[in-house]
Amino acid sequence: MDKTSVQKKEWEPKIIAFLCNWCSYAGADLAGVSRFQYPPNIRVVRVPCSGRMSPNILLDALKAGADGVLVSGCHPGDCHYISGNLFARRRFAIFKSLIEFLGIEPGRLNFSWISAAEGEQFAKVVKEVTERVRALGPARRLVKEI
Amino acid sequence: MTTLLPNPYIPYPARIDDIVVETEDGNLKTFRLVLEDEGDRARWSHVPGQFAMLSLAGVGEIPIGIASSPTEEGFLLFTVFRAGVVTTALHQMDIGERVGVRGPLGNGFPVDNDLKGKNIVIIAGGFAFTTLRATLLYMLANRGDYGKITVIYGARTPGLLLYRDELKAWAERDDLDTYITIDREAPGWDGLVGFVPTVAGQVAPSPENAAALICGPPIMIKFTMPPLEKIGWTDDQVYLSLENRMKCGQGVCGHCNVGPVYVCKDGPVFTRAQLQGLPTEF
Amino acid sequence: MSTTNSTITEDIRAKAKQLLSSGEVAAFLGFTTGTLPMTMRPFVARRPEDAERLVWNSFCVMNLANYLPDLLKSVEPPRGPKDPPPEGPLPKVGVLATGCWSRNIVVQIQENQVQRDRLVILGIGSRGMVDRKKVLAQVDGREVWTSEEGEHSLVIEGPGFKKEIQRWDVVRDNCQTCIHPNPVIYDYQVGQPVSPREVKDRFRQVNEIEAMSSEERWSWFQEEISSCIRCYACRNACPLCYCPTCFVDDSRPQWVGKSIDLADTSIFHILRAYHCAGRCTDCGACESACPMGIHMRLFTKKLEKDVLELYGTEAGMDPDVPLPLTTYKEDDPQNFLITEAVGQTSEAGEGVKP
Amino acid sequence: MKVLRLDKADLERWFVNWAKTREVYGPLRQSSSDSKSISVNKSYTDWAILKDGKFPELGTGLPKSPIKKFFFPQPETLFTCSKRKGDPDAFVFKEPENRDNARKVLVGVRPCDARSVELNNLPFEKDPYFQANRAKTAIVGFTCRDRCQTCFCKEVGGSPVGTEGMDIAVTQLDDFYMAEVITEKGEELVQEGGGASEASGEEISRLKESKAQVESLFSSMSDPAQALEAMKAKDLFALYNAPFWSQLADSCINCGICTFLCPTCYCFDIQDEVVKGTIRRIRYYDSCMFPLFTLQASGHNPRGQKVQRVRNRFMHKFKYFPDRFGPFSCVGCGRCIRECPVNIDIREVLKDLLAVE
Repeated sequence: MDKTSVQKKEWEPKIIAFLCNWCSYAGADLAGVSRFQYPPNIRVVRVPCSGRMSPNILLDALKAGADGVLVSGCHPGDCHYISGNLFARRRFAIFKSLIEFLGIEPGRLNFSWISAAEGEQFAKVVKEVTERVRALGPARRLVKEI
Repeated sequence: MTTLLPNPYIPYPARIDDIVVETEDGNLKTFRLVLEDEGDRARWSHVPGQFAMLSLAGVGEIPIGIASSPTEEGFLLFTVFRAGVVTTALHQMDIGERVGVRGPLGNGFPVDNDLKGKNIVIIAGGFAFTTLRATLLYMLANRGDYGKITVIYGARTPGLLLYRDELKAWAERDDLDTYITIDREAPGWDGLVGFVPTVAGQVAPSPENAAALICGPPIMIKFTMPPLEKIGWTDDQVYLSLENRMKCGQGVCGHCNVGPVYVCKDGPVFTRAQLQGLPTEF
Repeated sequence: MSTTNSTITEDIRAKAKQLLSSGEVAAFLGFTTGTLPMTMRPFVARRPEDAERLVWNSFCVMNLANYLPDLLKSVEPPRGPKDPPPEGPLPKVGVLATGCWSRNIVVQIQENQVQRDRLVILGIGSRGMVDRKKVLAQVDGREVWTSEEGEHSLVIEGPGFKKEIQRWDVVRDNCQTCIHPNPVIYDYQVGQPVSPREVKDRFRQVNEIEAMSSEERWSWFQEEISSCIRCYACRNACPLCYCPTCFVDDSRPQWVGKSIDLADTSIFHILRAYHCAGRCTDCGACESACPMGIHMRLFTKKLEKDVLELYGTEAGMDPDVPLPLTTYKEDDPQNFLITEAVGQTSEAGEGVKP
Repeated sequence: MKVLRLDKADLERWFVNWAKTREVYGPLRQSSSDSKSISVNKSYTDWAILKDGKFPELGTGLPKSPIKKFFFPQPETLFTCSKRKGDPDAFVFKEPENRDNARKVLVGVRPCDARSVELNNLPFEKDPYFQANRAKTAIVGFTCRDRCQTCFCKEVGGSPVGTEGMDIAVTQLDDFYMAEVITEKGEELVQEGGGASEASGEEISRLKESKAQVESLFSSMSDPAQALEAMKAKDLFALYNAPFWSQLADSCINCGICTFLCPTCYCFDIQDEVVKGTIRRIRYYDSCMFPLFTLQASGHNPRGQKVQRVRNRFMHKFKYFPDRFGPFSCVGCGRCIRECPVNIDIREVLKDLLAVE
């Protein structure tokens, strides 16, 4: 019991955030510039568009040991490529539902729309995701060990 | 392990000692490797035409022909074309970094038996010249063992020729006939122009007591044969080197089989006569 | 005794023979009897006399649509990779199609894998195919030496037993919950259309799993795939899987490890299923092909359910309705977003909420 | 050779005693679903640890998978190495320290599966991993009493009562068992198992009779020696260009079931895996059915067409392998026939090959 609680104290969730170049990445930037506090648990990967996010990449992050994943793009209607996020929305909805059906904890995989103006919202989402993942504990399922 | 068998899968650690960018497009580099362990260096012994597995821990292994002659001691040369995962990773490596070498594997050219005393014609196209370089150097080091040596080598452009300094030096030797050609006229090139098969037809090496060693793209080999056949060359005089996908290098894993033979173990060098007896799965 | 299946067999043979003799088709794709009971072999008739070998019964579990892209290529005049296609119409292929297979053909047409005008489709209303594994489970995995199919029953014989089984009891799960047994596109109808069955809850199995906790679902998933030998029969039996390079074969980057590590096998099955989202017709070929008895059909069934609930479409019902993941609506549901949970800030109003 | 007479209780005691120092495996029925709506799909036996002297389930038919995984595991870790900066041994492969060194006993191995180990030993003769696995694994075979539907062991040179590859061969005679102790490893097992009596002369003749009787069930199968000689004498190209290959390819879906479940298919691939700073080089099953098997980095594929791949599997088993090593690379277990989703039947292929002029 003691042992696990000690481990839990040491463990900090590692969250990979895939942010679209045009909105969410700029939103993260704004959060920084505006000094909105958010947990330091995310590692940002900038992607051209949320529509670029293939489930292969999301699973790869989980397999490599990420405790959580966040994908964020422009709000519907704001996509730099007109409809990238609208296609992505269908894919994410289906994919998230599928992997939760197969037993991945809800909360490991998170999606959001954050615009370039929503620095505060970005901080809020990162906080929320971090808390969710923290509550779940370290990722075990899908993590490859040898 | 509870067995005393030697492990044929273990690569010898080696350091990259030097890297030469061979071609203008940067897609071919020659890596000079030095085996780290003195015992490995002492044990190493190969025949021109053999290959080795270059092993990048964490990336994978690939079979590459050994470009250095056994007469060049203390190092091994591998000229590598950037094509797949491992070769790309290798191209990104620097001098001093560690790789693994597993080999030598395969049969090699019969330089010490069937080819001895013969007139030798080396025909190569593009970056398939590597093991033939090894062969040529070996023969030049043992010049008395062979008759006339003719080298016909071509590439698309002057910038795509391998070992350009050596080509110049060979051209100046009088115990060796070299014909270096490029596919199309290019500024600054005053040598031969024309495809390898055409040049081979013009040179018309005599089949008398001779053997031809041909390495190059399949299309070149296909068109080089008719002019040679026309002047009397037979299939058992022609040596080719195959390049199938390989994994184990021991003739077990099944990837490189051409009918009943394993390219990695029974080859890669075959006479054309031998290949006629096999399915064309190469 | 003449049964529905024997009548259909006669009709298929006659039609195939006619199509092949008249030269209307270059090849006809159907089934012939296998060397084991309850096992059928997909078969290509290329000469009129081959048509006599075509057979129809309750064991035609492989989806013939799976063979179409390759078969169509094989009947084209040979040409090099850079040569232009020959002038004039290309040879046609005849094929049998039940409800789900015809829907897969529709998907293939939508995805430009086959051309409708190169197919002559013989439509058959499916009475449901029998699951060999269910039959074997009824006799504790003993061997079945012979099987005889009647109209509504099967008589099987093996070491020390002879047993009559009600056909419907051993019909595959996907067929038992199928509501589209009749082909959606065809050129000729063989046999009578099947009257649509009343299916109480086609997603019963999915619902049962959804009711479990996340933990339980994970152990169920792991238990299912733990016997996977990564033979890829599920993928290769699937008419949707035609990528020139499958994601499992990608090496740059390599998405999935190649041996039987459970994490890798999980990712393989998740992605294989996901790739079928909005395209799968629940034909059950993957599960029928699986030598290890994995219920991978349930993974795709879940997708079918979600797509129907979220976007209101079913795969391959209509060539003019785009596949759900190739299109979108402005007001698609998005309650899966975490932003829905934390609330939106002021200016983000445009995102239409469900 | 020592022959023992055993009761079932003796065998069970053997299993218990062996389990004290070894892992004892046998065919067991796989777990089944207890769900209401999800049907039972795993009504087969497969290799599992026999706990508490549990008796292996040996009905007619074979366990789902062959025993090759005990000798040629899926995957085998060849080497590991670190990629830590500053480690002088970084990127130097070493044989793994945590190898599975447990000794194993496989109980209830049928003659075809036992023979497969001998056949695989031909290509793997100098393979340190295969040999190490073989050294730590003992085979307690059970001879057949019935003929499975898809069995053709005798046609390819095996026997339903053969003992090739076994350390101990057990034969059931009505209500008791006879054990032939074949190798030193087998003798060691008998010592550890304890308490079995030597068979009487009468019992030994009953064993012989029983074996002869079983063998007679298989008398309709053609003569293996003749088939082998015939195949070796045949012209490679006549076989290679036979017309039936394209018909087989028409049905084949090019999955890996036949090769992965085949006891004598041994093709493999080697790959490096990197997980959290550790590199391991593994060897795992590959199949000549897959297009990737022969694909070169240049994009050229010597066996790019399905028909070439289908042909390769059978030509390897019936022509290439015998020409190189002697016997067919097939034990006639019939797994590929039973499991093939499109009913490609290797017996038909062999017949077709033998009919090629």
